[in-house]
Amino acid sequence: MVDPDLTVAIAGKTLPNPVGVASGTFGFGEEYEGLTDTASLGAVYTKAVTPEPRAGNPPPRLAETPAGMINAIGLANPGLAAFLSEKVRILERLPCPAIVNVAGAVMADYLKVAEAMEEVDSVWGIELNVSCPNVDHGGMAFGTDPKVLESLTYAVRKVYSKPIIVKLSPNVTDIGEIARAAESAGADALSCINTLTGMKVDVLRRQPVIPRGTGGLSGPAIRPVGVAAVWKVSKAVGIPVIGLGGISSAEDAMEYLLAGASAIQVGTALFGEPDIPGRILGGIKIYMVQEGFSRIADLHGFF
Amino acid sequence: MVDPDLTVAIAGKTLPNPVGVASGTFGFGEEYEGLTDTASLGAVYTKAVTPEPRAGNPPPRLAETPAGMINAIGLANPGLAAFLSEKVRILERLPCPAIVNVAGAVMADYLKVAEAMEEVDSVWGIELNVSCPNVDHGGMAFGTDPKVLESLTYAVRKVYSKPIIVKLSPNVTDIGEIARAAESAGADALSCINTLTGMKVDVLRRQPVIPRGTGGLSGPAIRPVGVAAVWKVSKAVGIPVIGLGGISSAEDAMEYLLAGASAIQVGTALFGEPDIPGRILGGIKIYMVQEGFSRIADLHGFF
Amino acid sequence: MNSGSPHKRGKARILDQRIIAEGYREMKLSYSSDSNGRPRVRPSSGQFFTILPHHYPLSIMRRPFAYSDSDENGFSFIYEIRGPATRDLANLDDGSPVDWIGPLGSTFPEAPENSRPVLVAGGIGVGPILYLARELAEAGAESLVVLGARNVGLVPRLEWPETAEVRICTDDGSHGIHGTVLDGLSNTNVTNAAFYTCGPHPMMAAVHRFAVDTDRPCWVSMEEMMACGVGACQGCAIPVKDEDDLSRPAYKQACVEGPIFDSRELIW
Amino acid sequence: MNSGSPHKRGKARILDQRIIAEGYREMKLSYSSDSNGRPRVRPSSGQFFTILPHHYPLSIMRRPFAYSDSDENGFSFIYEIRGPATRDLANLDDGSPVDWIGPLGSTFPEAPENSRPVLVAGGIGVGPILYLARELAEAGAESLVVLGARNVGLVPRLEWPETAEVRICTDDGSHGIHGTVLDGLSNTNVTNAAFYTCGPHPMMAAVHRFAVDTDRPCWVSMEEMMACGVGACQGCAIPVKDEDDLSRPAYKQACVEGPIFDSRELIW
Ligand SMILES: Cc1cc2nc3c(=O)[nH]c(=O)nc-3n(C[C@H](O)[C@H](O)[C@H](O)COP(=O)(O)OP(=O)(O)OC[C@H]3O[C@@H](n4cnc5c(N)ncnc54)[C@H](O)[C@@H]3O)c2cc1C
Ligand SMILES: Cc1cc2nc3c(=O)[nH]c(=O)nc-3n(C[C@H](O)[C@H](O)[C@H](O)COP(=O)(O)OP(=O)(O)OC[C@H]3O[C@@H](n4cnc5c(N)ncnc54)[C@H](O)[C@@H]3O)c2cc1C
Ligand SMILES: Cc1cc2nc3c(=O)[nH]c(=O)nc-3n(C[C@H](O)[C@H](O)[C@H](O)COP(=O)(O)O)c2cc1C
Ligand SMILES: Cc1cc2nc3c(=O)[nH]c(=O)nc-3n(C[C@H](O)[C@H](O)[C@H](O)COP(=O)(O)O)c2cc1C
Ligand code: FES
Ligand code: FES
Repeated sequence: MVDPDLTVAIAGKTLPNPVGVASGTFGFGEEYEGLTDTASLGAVYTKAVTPEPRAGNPPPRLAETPAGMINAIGLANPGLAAFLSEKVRILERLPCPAIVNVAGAVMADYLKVAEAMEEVDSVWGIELNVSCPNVDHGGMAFGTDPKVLESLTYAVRKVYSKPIIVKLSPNVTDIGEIARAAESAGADALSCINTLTGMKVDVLRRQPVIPRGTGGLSGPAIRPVGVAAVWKVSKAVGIPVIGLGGISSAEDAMEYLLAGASAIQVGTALFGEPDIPGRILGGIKIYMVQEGFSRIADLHGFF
Repeated sequence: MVDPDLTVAIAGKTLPNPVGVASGTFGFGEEYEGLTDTASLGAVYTKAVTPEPRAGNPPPRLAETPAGMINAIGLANPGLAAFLSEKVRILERLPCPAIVNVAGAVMADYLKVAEAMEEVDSVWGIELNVSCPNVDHGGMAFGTDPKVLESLTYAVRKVYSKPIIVKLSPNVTDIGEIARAAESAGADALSCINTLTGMKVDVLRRQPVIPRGTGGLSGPAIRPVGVAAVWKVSKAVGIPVIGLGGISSAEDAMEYLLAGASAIQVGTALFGEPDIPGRILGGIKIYMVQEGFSRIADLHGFF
Repeated sequence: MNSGSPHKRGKARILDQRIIAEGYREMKLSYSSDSNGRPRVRPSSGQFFTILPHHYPLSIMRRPFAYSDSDENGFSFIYEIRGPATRDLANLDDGSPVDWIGPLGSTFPEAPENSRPVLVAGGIGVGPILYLARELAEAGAESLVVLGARNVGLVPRLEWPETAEVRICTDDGSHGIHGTVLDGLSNTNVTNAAFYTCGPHPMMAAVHRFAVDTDRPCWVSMEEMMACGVGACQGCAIPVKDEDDLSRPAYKQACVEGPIFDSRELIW
Repeated sequence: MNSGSPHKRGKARILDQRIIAEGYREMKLSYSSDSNGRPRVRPSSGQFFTILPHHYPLSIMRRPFAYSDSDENGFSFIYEIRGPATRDLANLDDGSPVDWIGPLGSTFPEAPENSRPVLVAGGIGVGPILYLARELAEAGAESLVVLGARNVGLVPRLEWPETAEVRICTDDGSHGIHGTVLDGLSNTNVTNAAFYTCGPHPMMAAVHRFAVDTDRPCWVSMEEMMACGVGACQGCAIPVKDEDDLSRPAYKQACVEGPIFDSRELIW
């Protein structure tokens, strides 16, 4: 039995395997040292980078919900300058591809970060976060209006030559329309989904747990929404789709791959089991061997 | 200590208490006989009624997901004629208000059912299901386009004089906009949320569990999405909002009431614990007494 | 609370459970002594109950199981360990409480006069068939029981009533008759048989066709995903023939119109 | 896997747990014998570990607890039963496995020379304070321990080292000094005190103010909701003073920059 080919092709480049770790849940790649093996990862998607440093939202930033959690980090990050001076070094040492999650309040923000990334060899590609529901100017408008997204993607395309992944929000009426807009403007791949808008109320304090009211819901609870979104998006576009949302086992990952994803990301599940990506990859391999698949790309198209 | 006033006012009529049972999960009011006490319910929202009988979707229609489930019933119901000849008798005997959930493929369907309901004394009001994601013509377009919803609500308003509740879908970019459209066209109240679009894949069969692909996700998993939606909608409109989605305890119900709901509905949680509505009502009462509230309407407006 | 309805919800305690085949267990439960812990009517064979999964609400749906026995003190069932709820069941200590709703659904109908009940079971279908054999024995009726299993390890070790003739068939011939339940039925005079079957869908379909070919009545116990178990959610649709209009699908509810159906009603 | 990092994940078994006050328990765990079941470095006082909730993934977030003791064979902690994860802990049998990640976070710093450690604890803060008192005793240092509780039922029954002078204060006067921990500090010469405090936020704020007023150093152990516990998620923000720009908020991460902070760094 030949080992299955686990590589994933995006815009002429390849990821070594389909199991990446999601933006915002894996820092800049070194925080889980000793707890997970970055050499087994398909990619590290970094925490969002904005041009200026951001302190983030006031606490509490986290709340637990049934089989899920709400976060409102607020794109806390050291900013582009500190990223270049401090974080790039970490990415260089990573034994797997590093994809930088790019965010901003206005188009110029995205362009500024993307331009800077063009110069950084250790960055495999970028992921445009146009779907963060947790800041007032977190790019959410970019992710909900196809025309706005199209012009953003188009502008970034002009300044960035390596793979551009556009990360889609599930909080829209027609995710296929948004996906087509990103594709037509030159995106190389789409990742979906970002978090759902959610709220938890502290009934004794009579206030939302998260000071700003709503936050982003992630975890197993949202998996069916993510799988449905990936299915719709993969039918709407021709470029690869990277699935995420609530993946915590190889079976969950297989749901996404069969629904149309070419790769996946693990987010919230890392908090519980930091070494889960390696075990998910192992499970995918076993599935492929047992079911007779030799390439990841052969896993979709059944429905 | 005076007992708190639990009544809920909608369009000049009152519901005896805020805890209803959600459409599609409580049949036509008699199925749970012996398992739950309908006399303690604030309202029974019936399964959707369409003009013609509907057989519904092929099985499997149900799938379990983390802290939730997917259904694709497909509006299976006996149709208007059988409703009038067989089900109205059951509603007449109910010791609580009966609200008929109305669905259809085109506007004329809604009007036909609404007109018929106008004549039925035992029907307290109607709930327009403009948000069912599980049939190809299940009113979803009515629930995602504010203009279409406005004209539908307006047309129903002309033929129906008792309370009209419009049930909103969470699968939209801006639920506040949809809510305002329904209000401006004369809706007396809004209920939210209906199910989220979700998919589960059978990884060994390599097919979606639900033959038509996607279905509606309900249960505790979606509660944060429902609470956020109710909060947004109650800020967007002046009419009462009825909250639902994942309520399975008094604390869950309180989250909705504090977030802006004037009443709530229990759906999926009935399947596990058919007598949970009475216990939720008991818990709300205790909260009100302990925290010094005398009226349900005083529970919201804190944030 | 209206108590015109036969079903109710209660708690029972696990008296004991034992392994009866690889991955299969028989669990005995006893009602609590107060009337609230007991069903309103005694369950009959073919009927089922639902339990609240131990991991509720991570597992949100109740799980249906057919009775394999029942008396005034409690009831039994046979289950296969398949997923979260049954794994939890297998790990519960004796004495643990189980939240049940029952009895639910239709019962196996009586066999037509002068006919001989032929009971055919496989896999998780053995529980209700065992109960039916017991009821028949109580009523003084003889029966033929044909059990199918893939191999000897999956043959359930159970005590069948003396009035039942039990034939065991294994796909690999490791026990009893080498072959399927249909092989178990060959060399049988079926001119007065009344078939009752519960088990994997292909097995029931084969028994149905055999009954049609031999012009004998056949009742089957259908499984479908259930949410409410009481007819409220329309989740448990079983495709049936619509006498009025054969062009469109018609469905019956497995939970209240079944789980026991006349096999000729169904679309196979 | 790189093992430059001090923290790792392992399984430990519950050796034993006992009730030390109303709703409070002390749990002792032992590492499994293989090196994989042990931490890389011995945890110090102030540090914490996280456990995977028994009901994972219904409860999706790991739960942090401070060490109350630790040696090469295992560790202990003191916990209050509050919600799903701690309720599950209380119901676990001895011998049950617990999935831990540790040691995490910063440690209580050494007291400046010639100062006398004054340890102030309330509620769930007693665990790390007990550990610190033990470490100080091991190092041959004396300490003053001031414990606050609402009433006698909540006063933890624990064995403190002999070198620690323990004062107990209850809000209702049902045990020890009538009053708060600040009352417990009156009549104390604090000219050479070094304060260490862990407990409810208002209590720590009061100790901080007392330390500022008396111009003595003060370290506090901060609690914030944590998801990753290792600095990756930015979830555990603690508002701190930004020296450069006091107009905008600045935050530190409780999990890696804390949980122990110099109280003067924080916004109270
Ligand atoms: C009327 C009826 C009688 C049954 N009698 C028995 C019996 O006597 N012994 C026995 O072992 N099993 C019986 N089953 C099947 C039993 O319900 C499932 O084995 C059980 O629900 C599995 O739950 P799980 O969490 O262990 O596994 P899961 O992994 O959750 O499910 C495994 C399979 O069990 C079935 N199942 C799961 N949930 C439900 C549900 N809510 N409703 C219906 N089916 C479900 C599905 O086929 C599913 O694929 C019966 C089912 C029905 C409908
Ligand atoms: C650094 C640190 C050290 C701690 N040390 C102790 C200790 O020694 N003993 C002790 O009893 N408790 C300690 N706690 C608090 C402990 O984490 C909570 O009591 C526990 O998580 C409650 O979980 P639950 O499921 O029982 O209750 P829940 O109902 O889930 O939560 C109750 C409260 O516990 C806190 N909490 C819950 N989850 C988390 C989380 N993931 N991160 C942080 N806080 C959370 C919140 O304040 C929450 O309101 C510590 C917390 C931190 C941050
Ligand atoms: C704590 C936290 C922080 C996140 N930060 C970011 C971010 O900076 N950029 C981004 O695109 N997505 C961010 N996300 C979203 C995740 O990348 C992912 O899309 C989402 O959590 C769904 O996947 P999951 O259910 O596997 O976590 C964050 C999620 C969490 C839980
Ligand atoms: C089995 C099932 C059938 C449903 N049928 C209907 C329906 O006919 N009309 C409708 O408006 N909503 C229907 N719903 C949606 C529920 O009324 C409710 O909006 C949703 O399930 C969220 O609430 P919950 O999480 O409490 O179940 C159905 C839900 C379920 C689970
Ligand atoms: S399970 Fe709900 S109708 Fe049968
Ligand atoms: S808990 Fe994740 S950064 Fe502290």
